[in-house]
Order: sequence, then C-alpha cells, then structure tokens
Amino acid sequence: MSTPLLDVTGLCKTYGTNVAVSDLSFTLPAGGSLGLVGESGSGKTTTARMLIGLERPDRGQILVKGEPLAAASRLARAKAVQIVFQDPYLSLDPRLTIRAALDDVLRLHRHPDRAARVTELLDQVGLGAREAAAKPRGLSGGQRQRAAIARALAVEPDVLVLDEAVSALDVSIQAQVLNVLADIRRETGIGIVFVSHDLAVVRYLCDEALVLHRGVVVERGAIEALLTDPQDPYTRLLISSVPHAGWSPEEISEQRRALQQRS
Amino acid sequence: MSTATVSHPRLQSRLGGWAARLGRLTWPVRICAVLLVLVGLGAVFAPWLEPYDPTDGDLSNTLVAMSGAHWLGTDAGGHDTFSQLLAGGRTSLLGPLGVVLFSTVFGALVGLFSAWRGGWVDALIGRVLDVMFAFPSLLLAILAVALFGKGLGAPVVAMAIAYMPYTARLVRSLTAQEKTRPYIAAYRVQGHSPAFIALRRLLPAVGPTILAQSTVNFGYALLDLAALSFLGLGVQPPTPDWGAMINQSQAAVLEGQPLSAVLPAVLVVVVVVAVTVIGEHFGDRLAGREAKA
Amino acid sequence: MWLRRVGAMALTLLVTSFLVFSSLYLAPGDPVAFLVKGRSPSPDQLAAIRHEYGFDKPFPVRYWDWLTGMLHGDFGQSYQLHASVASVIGSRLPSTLLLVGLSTVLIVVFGVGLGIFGALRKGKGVVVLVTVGAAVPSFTAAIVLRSVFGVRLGWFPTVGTGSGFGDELHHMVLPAVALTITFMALVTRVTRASMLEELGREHVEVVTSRGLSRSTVIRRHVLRNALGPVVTVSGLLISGLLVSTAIVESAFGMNGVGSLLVTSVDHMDFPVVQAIVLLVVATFVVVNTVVDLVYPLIDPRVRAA
Amino acid sequence: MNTLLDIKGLTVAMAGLGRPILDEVSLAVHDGEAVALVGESGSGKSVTARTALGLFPGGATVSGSVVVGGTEVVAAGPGDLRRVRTSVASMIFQDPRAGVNPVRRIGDFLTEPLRRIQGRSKAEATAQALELLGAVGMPDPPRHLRQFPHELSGGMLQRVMIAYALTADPRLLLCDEPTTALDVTTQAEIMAILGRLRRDRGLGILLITHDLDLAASVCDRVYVMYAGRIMEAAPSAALTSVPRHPYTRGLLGSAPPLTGPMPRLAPIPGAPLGLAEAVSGCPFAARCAHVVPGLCDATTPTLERHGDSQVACLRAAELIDETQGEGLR
Repeated sequence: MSTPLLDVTGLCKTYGTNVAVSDLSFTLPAGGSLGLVGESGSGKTTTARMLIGLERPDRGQILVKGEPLAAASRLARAKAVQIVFQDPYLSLDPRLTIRAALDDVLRLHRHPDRAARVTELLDQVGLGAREAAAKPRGLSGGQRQRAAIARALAVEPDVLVLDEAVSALDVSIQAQVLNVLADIRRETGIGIVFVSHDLAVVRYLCDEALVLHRGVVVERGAIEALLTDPQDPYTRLLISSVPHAGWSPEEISEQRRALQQRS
Repeated sequence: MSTATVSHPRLQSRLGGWAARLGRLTWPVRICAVLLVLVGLGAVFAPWLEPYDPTDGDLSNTLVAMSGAHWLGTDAGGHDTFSQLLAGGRTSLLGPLGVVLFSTVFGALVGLFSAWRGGWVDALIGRVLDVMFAFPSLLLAILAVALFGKGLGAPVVAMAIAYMPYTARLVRSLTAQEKTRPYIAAYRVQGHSPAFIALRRLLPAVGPTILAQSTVNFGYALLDLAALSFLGLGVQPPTPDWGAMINQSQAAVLEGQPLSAVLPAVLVVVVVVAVTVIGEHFGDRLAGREAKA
Repeated sequence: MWLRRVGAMALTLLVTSFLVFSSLYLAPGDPVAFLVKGRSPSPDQLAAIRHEYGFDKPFPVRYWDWLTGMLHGDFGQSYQLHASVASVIGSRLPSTLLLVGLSTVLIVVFGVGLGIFGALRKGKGVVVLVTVGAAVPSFTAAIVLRSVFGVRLGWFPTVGTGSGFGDELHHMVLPAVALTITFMALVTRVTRASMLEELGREHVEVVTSRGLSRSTVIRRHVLRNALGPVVTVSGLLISGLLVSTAIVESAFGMNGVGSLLVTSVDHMDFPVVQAIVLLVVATFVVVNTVVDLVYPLIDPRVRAA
Repeated sequence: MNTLLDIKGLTVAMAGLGRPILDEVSLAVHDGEAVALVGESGSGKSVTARTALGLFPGGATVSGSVVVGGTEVVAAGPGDLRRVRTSVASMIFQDPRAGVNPVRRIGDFLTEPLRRIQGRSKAEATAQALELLGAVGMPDPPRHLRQFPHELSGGMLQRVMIAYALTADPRLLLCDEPTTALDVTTQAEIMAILGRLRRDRGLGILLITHDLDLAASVCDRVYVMYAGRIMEAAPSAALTSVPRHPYTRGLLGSAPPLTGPMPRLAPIPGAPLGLAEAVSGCPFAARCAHVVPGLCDATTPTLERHGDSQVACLRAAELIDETQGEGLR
C-alpha cells in the first residue's frame, strides 16, 4: 500500500471557546478528489486554511506524501499544497497583470523556462494573450477565477485546495470553471480538496465527500452513495434542502427544527 | 543597444500613461497644480528672481504702495514685499516638506510593522501612538522651542514627531485591511517571505493612499509652522518667512496698509488649498477605484 | 469595561506626565542652567531652584514629588511673574475657557449644520467653503476680522479681554470667530463625509422603500448613525482649540492661557510652559476617555466588541 | 383576477452606458400568485423589482408604465409613492445585515413604521410587532424586541426583515435574493415562511433570484431575464420541462444535477453582457449556439407565445421542433 497523497489525522482548532474543527481525519489518494461539505460554521474553511498553512492546528498532523507539512520549508510547502479562494475580486493582486502574477510565482520557485510555462498555464485555464496582459480590474469574475487557478497550478503542487472556488460566480460562468477544473484533474492527476456548501457541484468534481457539521464529520463516503443513501440526519437535511421539483420547504424546516432540538 | 530598444517603448508608454492621467484631471486640480508649480519655482529660484535683498530694510521707503520700483510695495521695515515673498517661500515650504518627509517615512514603517506583526507588538505600538496623539503638533513645536530655542529646526523635528502617529495609524489600518485580502494570503501560500510581501507587495498597495494623505498633511504642517512664525517662535527675522511677514505687518494692517500682510496670507491659503485639493482628489480617486474593484 | 477605560486613562496620564516632566532633561546643558537661562540669579535663588526641583534627590524621587505636587495643585513657581504657576494660570483660565467654550458652540452649531446641509444638497458650495476655510490660518482670520469689524466698522473692540461678563463676551466675539473657522471646516468636512456615507447605506434604502418620510429617515437613520465620526474627533478638536488660543489671544492682545504660553516661552519661564503643556495633554486624554465611554451609546456594536 | 403589479414596456436608461439597464420589460404579478424573476448578475432583475416601489437608479431616464395596486409609479408624485410603499408593496432585501439600522433595537425598527405611518399607539405598535415576529417564526419575540441587530444571526435577521415588510400589511411582497446570503438549510426556512404568508394572507410574491431551480420549485410562473430584457416567461413546470429559449436551456444545462446521470456540463460560452457593451439585435446572440448571422444580430426579438410559454427568440419555432425531434430534456 503506497503512502496517500494527503494524510490528515486528528486535526483540531479552537478559537477561544468556539471549537471550529474537532478531531478531523481523512486521506486523499493520488489523483483523488475529496469534497468537504458544510454550511457556515461547519469548520470547512478553517480546515482549508490549516491545509495551506495559514492557520496552525492546535492538535493533529498533516502529511503530504508522508512528509509532515509543518516541518516543510516555505517553498516545499508551496509545492505541496496550493489554494484557490472564493472571491475572484480579492484573490488577485490588483497591481499586477495576470502574466506578471504567474511569472512572479515561477521566479520565486526558480522555474527554468518561465515564459513557456506561463503560456502553458494560460492555455490550461483557457485564457488568451489579452487576458494575460490585463490587470484583474479589466477581467470578468470568471476570468479572474481562471487566473487564480493558473496561479495555484504554476508550481505544480501535489494538492489543490478549492475553497468555495465557484460559489461567487454566475451560473453560466460557474459551469465553465467547473469544466476547467474537471479537465485539469483529468490531465494532471492533481489531488483535489474541494470545500463547498453545494452538493451538486461537489458531486460533479469529487469521488468522495465528508459532511461537516459544527466542526465534526457527521458522514463520509463515496459521493454517489452519500447522496443516494445518506445515513446521518444532517446529511439528509442538506440534501433535501436543495430545491427541486415538488420541493417542500415546510417539511425541511421541520426536519431542521427536529435536528436542532436533538443536539 | 538592445537595452535601449527595449526600454524606449516602455518609457514611451509610461509617458503616454502620464499624459493620459493628466488629461483626466478636473479643472480645479489642474489650476491648483499650476499654482503650486509656480509658487515652488518662485521659491527655488528666489535668489535669481528677487529684485531686492529681502533682508535689507530701506527705512526711507517704508510701507510704499505698489509701484514700478517696488512691484508689491514694501513693509513697515522697508523690505521689498515681492522679494520677501519669494525668499519666504523657501523657508515656508521647506519646513513642512521636512515634516511630511520625516513623518511619512517613519509613520509608514511603524504602521507597516505594527500591522504586519499584529498581536502584542501591534497592541503596544497602538498604545504608544495613543500617547503621542495626546500632544497636538503646535503644542509639541512650542515645547521644542522652549527647550531648544527659536528657529526652524527644533519645531520641524517636533512636528514631524507629532504628525508621525497620524500616518502610522493610517498605514496600520490600511495594511491590516489589505492583509486580510486573499491575494496576500496567496502570496504566503506561494512561499514568498514575509519581508517580501510586506515591503514589495503591501507597501506599494497602500502607498498611493499614504501619499495622498501626506499631501494634505503638508498643508496642515505649513499652517502650523506659519502660526509658529507668527507667534515669533519660529523663523526669526530678518530671515524671510510668510508667517513672520504677517506678524511684522500686523500694526500696518490696523493703520490701513494691509498689503504686506495680506499677500503672504494669500500665498499660505493658496498653497494649502492647492495641496488639499490635489491630495483629496487622488485620495478620492483611490477610494473610488477601491470601491469598484 | 468602564473600569478598564478609566484605568487606561490613568496610565496614559501617568506616561504623558512623565514625558512632560522629563522633557526638561532634553534641553542641552545643565537643567539648572537651563531653568535660569536669560536671568542672573543670586546664589540664594539658585539654591532655592535646586531645592525646589530637588536636583539633590534621585530622578524617580524628583518625578514623584513633582507628580504628587501637581495632584495637590502645586505646579511650582513662575520665574517671570514671581508667583505660583497655579495662580498665574488660574487667573487666566476663565477668559480662555470662555473663548474656547464660545468657539466650541460656534463649531458644533455651524460645523455640524453646514455638514448636514452640504450632504443633503447637491452642489459643491460647501466643499469649496470647507477647503478654503480649513486653509485660512487663525492668525490671518484674526487680522482680517480686526481690521474689518474692529478698525473699519468699529463694531467690536480690537484688543484686550474686557471687564464684566457682558464686556468680556463683547471682546470675545472676534477672537472666537477667528478661532472657529479652521476647526469648523474640519467638523463640517467630517460631518458631511459621514452623512454621505450613511445616506448611501442599504438600511436607509430599506426604510425609504417602506415609505417613511425623508425627514424621519434623515433624522432617525442618517444623522444618528453619522454621529460617530463627529464625536470621535472631539478630543482632537478640544486640544487643538486650546493650543490655538495661543495664536488668537496673541493676535488680539488678550490675557489668556494661550498668550501666557507664548510669553512664557519667550521669557524662558519653563515651569509655566510645562504646566500648560500638561494641562492641554491631560484635557485631550480625559476628553478622549469620555468619548470612548459615551461611544457605545451611539453605536451599540462597540459594546459587544 | 386582480393584478397587483403590472409592468409594461419599461425602459430604464442612463447616459454613458452602452445599453439600457432595462429594455422593454413587461411583467405581471396577480393576487396571491408567486412569480419569479431569474437572471445572472447585470440582468436587471433587481432594478426591475425596485421600480415597483418607485426606486429608480439616480439620473436614469424612464419610460413605460409600472402600475402597483392600481397606482402608476413612473413619474408619480410623493403622495402616490407613499401610498404604494406604505400599504401596497414591501420589499425584502438580499443582505439582512446591511438592511437593518445597526444602532437601533429590533423593537424600535419594527414599531417605527407602525407608529409613524400606520399611526398606531406605542402599545398597539409593540403588540403588533410581537405578533409579526411570531408570524415569521422567531422563537422569543419579547426578547428580540430588546435586541440589537448584531445579536442575531443572518437567518433570524432576515425574518426580522420579513416582519418589517409585513408592518405595511402589503398585498405584494418583493423579495430581492432573500436567501442568497444565507445557508442552504436556512434558505428552506425562509422559503417556508414566505410560502405560509402567501397562503395565509393571500400575498402576491415577486421572487428575484439567480437560482432557476429555486424559482421553479416555489413559484407559479418564472420570467427569465438577460441583459435588461425578458427572454422567456412560462409556468414553472413548462419552463423546466420544455425550456424554449436557448438561454434558459443554457442555464439549466449549466447547473450540475444532484441525482441521475452526470453528463459533462454544457456551459454557455462567454460572459453576461456588461452595461458598457452595446447591443444590436438579440442581446444573447453573441453567446447563443443557434445564432444566425444577419438575423439575430439585426432584429430584436419580442416575446411571442409558443405553447404555454412566451419566448423572445427569432428562431423559437424551429428550435422547439428541433429539440422535440431530438428528444432533448
């Protein structure tokens, strides 16, 4: 059995008295794609920030290809995990053109052929020369998010964390970006951790999923099984909350109230 | 040769950018910029422009009205007003320039450091700045004069210290706000060093706003230093200075000879209005760009 | 919360008082020589100064004695006026407070009023007024007011403090106006900006769309919310006003604390300078603490934080 | 049937823009009916809803007609506007956090319009505020009256906003993305409350949303907007089962399904039309897979009836045959 790409054990994070993440463990095989599903306050964003080293876990360990992330050097950590944030308007440096932003990362990591790699990256996310020469201000939300993906891919990280990376986009744009991500996954075999509140989107991109509720994993498994045969009442509530034909918000409200009373 | 061919188009595009920027300015800003340049040129080239020695009082020609010999008349001490205005511009503008340069550089560094480190360092610096805020600039300047004697040096240093916390706090809050943006987090995730991110990415991002504020501060510093000279605690006659000129001409005003007091006062107002309008114009533009982004 | 603020205030006062006290040691040369600079003291006087300032005691003791003296109203002796600093300042304080009080009223009424007007009316009139107003130095305003309303028109006295409350007030009008202009411009600017920001907020659109009249919306949802920044600058405003009395009182030849500061610097009467500096600084610290304590009433969100 | 909101040929334009913000928009909401207005950012859906309360973008030129409860609000005087806002229509906004004055207590916020507009006494107003908080499912109304907005969660605040809208006892509720800022499970609760109000009070509802599935599942009819124009109007069932406009079809094909087969998404290429961009002909032409050069970019389509739907597409008739022939969707 080979070492998993990403191996997370017993992750805990508390802010004051508020437990954000409690005893979270999971593994991601090479080429795998895992969804972290939850609502606000579920701890999914805190987990994402711990994975990329922006937050230090109180307890627990993150191993990338068997190496502890906490012990890695700055550059090694960057090559282990990268992230795409939610807000396309704030996640790019407003003062740099897209090309300059990509070049910046590559220079830091001493890439031998930066110009060629930039072209390759732009091509991978479907941006052209015009977008490359533009600053974020001159681009649409979807284009900015593609640029952010290219920047994250630049150093060929082992794991890509997507923190609600498509939720701020218009429906038609969201679909374009989802396809870009699906293609990247297929072509590069990169490991993906997809943080989202949207089950349908997670289903499109992931093989497996964890459902988080108030910092605790309430259910985990293959996404199709999870969706067709959910075991935990909270998972069931999440699934039924998605609007569909014959949807009854009244019933869901009752379900939710029952769940709140139980906990 | 190759460097020349590469840099030339870049320079040209930069010049083009500047031209385009000038073209976008509103009329009040343009007028203010022209006035400021004129006053600045007058101060720089004062030794070559002034028709009389500004420190040389001709007691046989006091309070002369505007004439061919004395374009803007003379004051009660017989000094040529036009020459005094030109020469006075040097001290009157140099002082605030010193204040702003010093307070901006140190304030920016302190603010940046404070926001970047955060935690107890930030809290401590915040407390120190709170204490510094308690000393109004003019008061600190007066105290400095009491300790070190009259002149330009001590008050300028004192005021630079008094202005520093304003810049520091602005930079701190701008940086702290900018720091929470995902693009800064992305730089960290990419493996950039904290020093690189703070100095090469954060500082340039907040720089224009700091400059806009410092431009406005220049006006306040000019007013404070002129007030000090007016009180007889700043620049000492016979060294020409606008505030001192007004002080010297007070009696003449009450005698109905206001010219030698009004003209330096007008210059003070013009320069302060001009820097305020320009500073706020760019401040608003930056704020607007922020809102749109 | 309440206690913590007051504790912080006490600490700030302690630190500032220490800074003011030790500033004497920044002066070049021997402090005693500095204190008697420009005078030719007899050996007796020198000894008295040495004793009064406790130069024979260690520095912390000196500071402690000075501080406790202050707390008992003992600010030392004025060399120039041969009287206690407390009595010298005390005799001039009422006139300065009247000047500052009058000016504060003018600033609040006209500054806030103009700010509201400028925010509600389109057009740049108020902006121009504010920009120019903030650029007019108070000494220039003083000279212009004196020559126009004092000398030309003869409506107001041009010099002195006056005697009796009515006469004092009459003497005070022009100085108060001269003192007001710059600060009024500041308050107007802050009020206008704050009002405009609130006017653009969504909660204002919500109550407007609900059909509340414009005057109710502005009174209850815009003005009230816009108060915060205006109150925040008041500490700055009060200490700025106190210092600026130096300019205005000198320009109008009034006998106040401000003009005392200037003449004391001129005559190297350091104990008086020190006491006035401390007074202004303490006023700022106290006013700011009061603002901090009052602020949660204006914005309840602060209470939670 | 009584028409609560009747918008006809509404055009809102502003100088300096490439296209009108709203272009010939027509839309109706009847008594007790729930109607959705769906579109992406920049489609003009929020602007449309706001016009019903006489809230037009500053400096815009407006033509056409907006009749609310029998009152024309385009160019209406302050009296008419006030009548509409205080007794006919109320609005719920997207971000409840921004929509409630942060410095006033919830009780003050709710009783203010009751006392100042409806003219209730203080006691009456408080009693009614308590009742309304109960009606929107707040657990402890007396306590909430004393609370400040920052003490409540987003979902709770949105209920307060609904209660606020109800103080007018309106017949029409305009809901501008009322659940976009909230969690998915909270969304269901808010929708349940709106559904109950509609049933119990006979309210007409105009729901503004970007979520076509949500719109179709809770509303009777759906209008689809793009670049300031109505592209398609249809009963919910018809819209999702037989989407007739290529844009509607594109939207449906852009959302990954939660159940059933998962084909590769077929997104609409390009990006929504910005306000700075000029339009000639059909505004969707540039992104449409079925565009016919010379036709679609030359003639502006108007809404035509096809089956149960109204569609603004020059090729609607042929495309419907095509899709039915291929058995798509």
